[in-house]
Amino acid sequence: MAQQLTAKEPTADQIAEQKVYRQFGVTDEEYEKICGFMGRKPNYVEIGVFSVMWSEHCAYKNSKPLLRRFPTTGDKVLMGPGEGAGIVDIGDNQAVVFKIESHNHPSAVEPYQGAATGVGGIIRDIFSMGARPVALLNSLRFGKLESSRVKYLFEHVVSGIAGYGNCIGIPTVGGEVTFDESYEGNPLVNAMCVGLIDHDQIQRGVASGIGNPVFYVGPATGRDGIHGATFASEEITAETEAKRSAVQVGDPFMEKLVMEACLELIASGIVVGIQDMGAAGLTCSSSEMASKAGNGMELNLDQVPQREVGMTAYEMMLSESQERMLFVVRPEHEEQARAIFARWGLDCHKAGRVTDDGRLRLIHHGEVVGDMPVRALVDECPVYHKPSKVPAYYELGGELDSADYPEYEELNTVLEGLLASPSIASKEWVYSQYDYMVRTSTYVRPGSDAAIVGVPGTRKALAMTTDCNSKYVYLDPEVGGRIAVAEAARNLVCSGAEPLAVTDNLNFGSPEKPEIFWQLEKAVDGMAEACRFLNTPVIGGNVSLYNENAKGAIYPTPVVGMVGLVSDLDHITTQSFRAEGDVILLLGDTRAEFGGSELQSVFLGTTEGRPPVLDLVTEKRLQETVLTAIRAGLVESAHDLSEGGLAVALSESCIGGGVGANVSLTT
Amino acid sequence: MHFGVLVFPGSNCDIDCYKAVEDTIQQTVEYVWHTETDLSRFDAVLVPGGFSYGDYLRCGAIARFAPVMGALQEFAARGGYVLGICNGFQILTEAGLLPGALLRNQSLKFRCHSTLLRVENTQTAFTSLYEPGEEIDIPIAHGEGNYYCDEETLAELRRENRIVFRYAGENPNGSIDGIAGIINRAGNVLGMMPHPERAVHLRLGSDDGSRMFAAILNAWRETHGAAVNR
Amino acid sequence: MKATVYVTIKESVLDPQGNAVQGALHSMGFDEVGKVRIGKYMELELDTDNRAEAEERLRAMCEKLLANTVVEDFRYEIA
Amino acid sequence: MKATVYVTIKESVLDPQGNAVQGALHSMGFDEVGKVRIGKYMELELDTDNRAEAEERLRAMCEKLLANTVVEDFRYEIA
Repeated sequence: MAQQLTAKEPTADQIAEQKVYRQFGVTDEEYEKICGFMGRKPNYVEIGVFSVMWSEHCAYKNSKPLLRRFPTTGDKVLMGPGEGAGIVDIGDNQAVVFKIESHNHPSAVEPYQGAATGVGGIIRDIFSMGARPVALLNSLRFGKLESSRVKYLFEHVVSGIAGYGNCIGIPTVGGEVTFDESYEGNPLVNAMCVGLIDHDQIQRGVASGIGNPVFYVGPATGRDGIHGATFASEEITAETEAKRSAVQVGDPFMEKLVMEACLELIASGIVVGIQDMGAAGLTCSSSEMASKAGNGMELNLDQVPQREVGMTAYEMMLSESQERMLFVVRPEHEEQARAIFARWGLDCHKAGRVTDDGRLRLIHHGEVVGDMPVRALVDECPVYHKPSKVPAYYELGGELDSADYPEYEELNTVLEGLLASPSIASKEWVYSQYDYMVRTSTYVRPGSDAAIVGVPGTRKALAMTTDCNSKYVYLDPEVGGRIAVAEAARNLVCSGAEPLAVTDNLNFGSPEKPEIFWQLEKAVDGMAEACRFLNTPVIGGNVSLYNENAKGAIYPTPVVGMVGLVSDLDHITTQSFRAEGDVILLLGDTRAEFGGSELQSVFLGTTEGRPPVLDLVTEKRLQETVLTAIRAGLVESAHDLSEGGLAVALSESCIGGGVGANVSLTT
Repeated sequence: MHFGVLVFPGSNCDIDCYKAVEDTIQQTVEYVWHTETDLSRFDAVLVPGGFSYGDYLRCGAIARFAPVMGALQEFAARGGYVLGICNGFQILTEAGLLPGALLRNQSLKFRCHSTLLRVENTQTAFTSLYEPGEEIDIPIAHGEGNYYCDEETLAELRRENRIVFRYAGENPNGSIDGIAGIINRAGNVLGMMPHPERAVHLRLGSDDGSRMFAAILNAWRETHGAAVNR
Repeated sequence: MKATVYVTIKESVLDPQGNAVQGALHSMGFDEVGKVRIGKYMELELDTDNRAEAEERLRAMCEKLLANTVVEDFRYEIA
Repeated sequence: MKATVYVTIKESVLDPQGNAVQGALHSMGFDEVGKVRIGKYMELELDTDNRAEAEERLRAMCEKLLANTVVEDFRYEIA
């Protein structure tokens, strides 16, 4: 086998002696395992491919044991975790496809492109399943707005999301933005996409059919984002700052062409398998497609279009150039596929073929430069059971006695202070930069509890939201995890929808720290319990670890993306008060709970104590009551109480409806 | 009546225009690919919003050279109705079918929200079903909607009453004289930044836009002797 | 042969971007900055060695596509 | 004193706009056009006559605001 010898690439022996693999995040033990699977020392492109496939971002090696605790099945779940995105039945031979993914580290380095490519990537996951993307949401977290760096990141992340979503013509209808010191230097940019599909159009990313040709479609491959995958699961340090060339650039216009062409290809029925080249580009898509079909794949890198001269096999396999797809068709359908793409001004390149030897074989300049077992790449990454330890802040922190809190006399100034805090204040400045109306199906615009998008041709609609109060999760991960799921469900119910399923984005610090792994473990337990109880299974998601900055880990932020079904358009409800004389009802118990409250952080600058209590039994009954009342036509508006409690909720409902309210508090 | 909706690579609102024609006036409507060179079978052509060719270089700068644009020039010259919406308006100015140019919003930000428009001229094929000076609620969604023309052109537009819509409330983009939509001298080519196809149903927030599509149908029927639904 | 094209907004037309950049520079303490004008700068490789013809065709490119002569001025250099 | 700043996308970074303009020029019959790269071009009036200081502060302006040094290169001339 030829050794890929270029000046800068070390040989297999040099990789072993100088432990070059460590730069790629591969540990000594993992390197030994790789040599075992390979039966020899891996060369540069092979260790590069392994390092990406065995990264946290692709293999979830630290979080996989925990992800198994989520309920992922249900009578409506047509596709659970493992494919491009999960799929849930909504009746009449239709289904909803949705997923959330993070682009945190690239956005900290280059906010516009980091956020834009985050949107581009999640859209590809949806249409690679054969679904028509119908809505986008995003969940953003930044440091304190007073810092000019935060202002810069915030402004450019928002314009990156707007730039990409508006150009590709998918409405950005909802999400959330919060500001907290803990995200200083490590912003969170989670992008969610929702699509619609008919049952018979559902695709899978599989390379089946021995000998079938494998096609590459999309722009040429460049050196952008190389090691993007491992870069995403590494901490942001002064050293990663130097990896700035690793930023990918998005082209929403190209993605619109690739999306329309792929949907046309899928509708033609000739696609055997299709998958988008996301993190780790060609490497991840080729090995996963081969693995899911139990086959191998041979790639001829000479057929891969290159944007730059003299690219090595290593660079082409790890490049994260955007807007690229890999698909498999039977040989007799090759011309038909080419014609579809040509109509959209794209040409597709036959980059390889499906093989039966279970190997990922790479050919470059006519020679085999890489030969790896697919099963080892995709299924044999070691799984780590990290130690978990209760952090000191949790042991010391206990129930707060409300007597310890100063009595606030001037309630108006308190309310104004809360309404002015960036996390609570109106986000119109943000969402008015998003085209939330294109496709003329947006029935509830951003700014309410959940966004609602109609299902064309029916009286049904989809309600969607993203939620997570990371202060609660910090103070008690299990309770906080439960609250995140319950609150997302409440937002959908208040909009007239029945919650269907969850996609989650687990944004946590370094799992190497036992206290952080404890947060991850407990949060997953809490979320899993709430998902089971509220019958909203987890159908997919994303894990982003190593979110740390100079001061340590960010708050544990398990963002919950949830979609619900509005069975009839008349059930659509918003949070705004409607008519004078309407009666306001408050459901649920009010307790003196200040732990992790906005009042605490805005006025006292602390986050301590325990989060509010959540009893899942009463929560489920509360949600069922509200939904039943809405469906019976009794409810004019409904709003759930979250950050800022009753006072802020009442204010939001008044402001939204342009009316006032007389409220008497009988304690 | 037969409607054509042009589709450039990067057009997004072609679907919305198609649906609006079907929902509001139930006429036949057909997508027209950008390589088409014959529009003679159509009575009206909609140039939809979106980001044709990614809006690279300038909004509409590249779309203007698509093959279908030659056919559109002929179609307009023969008196066919042409409605350019948002990116469509930008393409019409780049192609010289309408005067002036659309520059970047003064706020330098993309803006998407409802706007109040005042109908300044109800004697056109597109606005005959509005009351003079009526204020209608039509949403906008653009980053380059700041209409500009030189003093001379502005005077001409005013003199010939060719300013069809002005922003009644706040001017969202800095357009000269609050201009939101203008019409050509012959009265058959209208360009506007707001999206009437997004205001055709109360569930979308307003249905003021549907009367534009009805007005086009009326105008066509009047010139073709068919019934008029006044 | 390499051509460089400069496209700038006409003096008579308000340049919001130029004003915004000036404001931002002032807020960063660069008070000596007066008027700022922002335009496009394009580098084109021309596969021809006939200088005169290149110049003529470059002018046509500018007038037809690269600049919107209603609101923009252009000039070009051929290296 | 007048300064001119040129900001261009780095060679290694994808320039979709340049590709689109090249394609458009080809479709208009200008086949001799090879690679097209599009950048920004800024004219700044500087109210100072200390050339060395102006040059230094101009560099700071470019690094801090005028260019996004992650994906763009810059150069400047002081007339």
